[in-house]
Amino acid sequence: MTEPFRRTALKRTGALAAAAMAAGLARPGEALADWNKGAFESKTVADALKHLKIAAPADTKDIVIRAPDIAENGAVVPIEIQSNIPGTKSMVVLIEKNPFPYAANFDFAQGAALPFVALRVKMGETSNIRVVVATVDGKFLTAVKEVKVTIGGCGG
Amino acid sequence: MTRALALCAVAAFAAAIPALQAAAQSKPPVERDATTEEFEKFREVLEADNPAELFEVKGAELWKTPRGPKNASLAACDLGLGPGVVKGAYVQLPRYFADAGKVMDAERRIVYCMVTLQGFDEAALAKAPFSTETRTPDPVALTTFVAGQSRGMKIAPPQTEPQERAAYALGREIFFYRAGSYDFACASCHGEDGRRIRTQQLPNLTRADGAIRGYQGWPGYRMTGGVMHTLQWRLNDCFRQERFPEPQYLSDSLTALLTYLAVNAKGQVYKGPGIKR
Amino acid sequence: MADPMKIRAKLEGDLLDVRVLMAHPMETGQRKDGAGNLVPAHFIQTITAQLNGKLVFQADTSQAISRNPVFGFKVKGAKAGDKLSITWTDNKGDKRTDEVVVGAG
Amino acid sequence: MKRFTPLLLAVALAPWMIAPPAGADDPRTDAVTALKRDFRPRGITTLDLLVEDGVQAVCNRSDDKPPKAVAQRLEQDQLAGIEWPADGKFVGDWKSGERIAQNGRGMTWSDPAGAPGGGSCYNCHRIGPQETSFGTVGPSLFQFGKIRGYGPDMQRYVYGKIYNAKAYSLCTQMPRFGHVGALTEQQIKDLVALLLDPASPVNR
Repeated sequence: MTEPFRRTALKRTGALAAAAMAAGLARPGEALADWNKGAFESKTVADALKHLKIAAPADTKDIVIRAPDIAENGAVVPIEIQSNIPGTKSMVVLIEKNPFPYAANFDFAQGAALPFVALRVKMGETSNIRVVVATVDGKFLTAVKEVKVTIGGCGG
Repeated sequence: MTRALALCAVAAFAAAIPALQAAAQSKPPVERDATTEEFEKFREVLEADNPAELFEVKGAELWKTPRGPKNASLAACDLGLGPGVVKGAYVQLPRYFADAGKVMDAERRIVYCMVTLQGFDEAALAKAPFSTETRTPDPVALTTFVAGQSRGMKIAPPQTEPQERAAYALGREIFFYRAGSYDFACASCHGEDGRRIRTQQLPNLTRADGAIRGYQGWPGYRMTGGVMHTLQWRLNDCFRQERFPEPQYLSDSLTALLTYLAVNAKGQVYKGPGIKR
Repeated sequence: MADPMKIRAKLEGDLLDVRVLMAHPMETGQRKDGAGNLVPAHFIQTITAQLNGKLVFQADTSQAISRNPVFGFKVKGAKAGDKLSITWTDNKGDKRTDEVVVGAG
Repeated sequence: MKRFTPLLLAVALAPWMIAPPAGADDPRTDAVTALKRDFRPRGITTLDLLVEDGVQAVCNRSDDKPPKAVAQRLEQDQLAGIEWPADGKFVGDWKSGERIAQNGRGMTWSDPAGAPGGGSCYNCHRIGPQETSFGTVGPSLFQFGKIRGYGPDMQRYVYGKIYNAKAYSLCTQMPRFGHVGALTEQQIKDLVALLLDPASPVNR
């Protein structure tokens, strides 16, 4: 089975799932998966990846993560991710030192969305931001970017 | 140790002071540091998509909706350019309003309109004037809307009325007035170029290029807490950090300081509601 | 009811650059209020974007997304007059959909 | 109260300025009147804080550049008010000092009464090498002891400077932490250790 983001729950049905299939985000016979509670509640990167059924992603330079070296405020850290990997199907974003590292997953309809996303996250402390890309042919690739979180302002 | 002995010791020690002081007093040179440059790179990203816009939309809605005991909108509110004129009003405040007999900054004038036109109770509005994680007071959203209607315009507060000039003079005096447990004045942090508190750049508010940096970005979406704040809040929290007692919301002293700031920033372009640390 | 989103969709050729601001507290469930009580978790869990009714982008999100979220993504094969609609759903079941018509680039 | 150290202010000021006029034309008088009218006590802050003490008055009236003779006279007065440690020891625990230097709380209306605050040191100074978020309002204190020495005179100077910086430079922007009761004797000793213990990361 090569489908990387097949998830066990099959709750998201109806029009949305039909639209998802039409868009190529999910394949026939496989409803668009539900919000992965197990992965989101994992306290370590390893656990989260296990729940996401991602095994041993290989390092790559083809994922470009643009984020500040030092964040002005850990409450709002702007990140832009661009995948240059052909057949990029989805991106998982993990903030390794957060209490719950798994922050988000993004799915891109093949041919209809570029493998790019901009988002803003909360970071409790200095940490690596890890991105794992899944491709349509079932490969996993990963890259990291460190963001330092410092104290700003008067601290009173 | 008795006081007398202490004094002797002090006298003996005092002779050694100048040398020690010379050793400890060299200030670091003013330079663009890497941290600041990194912040500024991403400031563009943050400013390009600023949640403050959500509050502008909210304020616009509040402005035109009939509300309050008098069930009136703010369409007749005169922000200094005539009833109902919002465009460009924010950058021409604070100014003197004969109807109120006072110099008023934007938020003060908006609240005045809410009270006189809509029948809101000023004391009630002043009770909890600042945003929290769960609540954005109406004057905050309204001020954000009004400020957004001056985006890209030059700061041009009038100094024609004697009251406006008096407000500037009072604001200047308060700005430099050192008091409180830490001997701080506004100028302690904002009277010199190129200094930082922690990683936060301190604009020199006594000069146009610095004053605009203080004026710019307010009303601001504050990343800490994710709330919208106006200059009334900014000054309130400055005085808290200054170890002063608390200034009253919309008081003359605050309008005076805002007049000092706006006049110092005169001629600079206002970019609209901003995003702050 | 949730406040409206602010959607900006800029057309460059057939590429649609989308930016969306959402009004949402994104409570982590770990923050204490002024009285010292834990504020219950309240955050957006899924986001979907459709171009003319066709799903093009979707996200699953956690409480680590900043308060009043901002997202950006890029849609291919768009043209002026297309309808872009975005929907979010949070952990309390609240939902909000907003739509914009793509303007000429 | 400690913060209002009795000063022979009039005497000190006599040679270079006359007492400010009581009339309404004096902008500073207007400012103080406005502040008293517009401010409210909250938490541990009182309206007394709006009234200048002697040092503040001199600095306010001289644009922070008082005549040398006046400055020296008042610095001596401030120095005389320093309460030196009864045990004659100036150096405490640098680890605790680091925490105090990091802590920016204390003396605001949102701080509880009586609770020990921090020194806010990193707000203005570079100190330990591991902390990259530091201010530049004051000079860098990194390698303070290594550069300036660890001797008893230096220990005493650092203690005094933190206790009352105005005793050494009348209109410095640095607060008088001991003088106003913002830091305790032990806290100041711990900060001295942060700068002057050879084992402190500041000097390693």
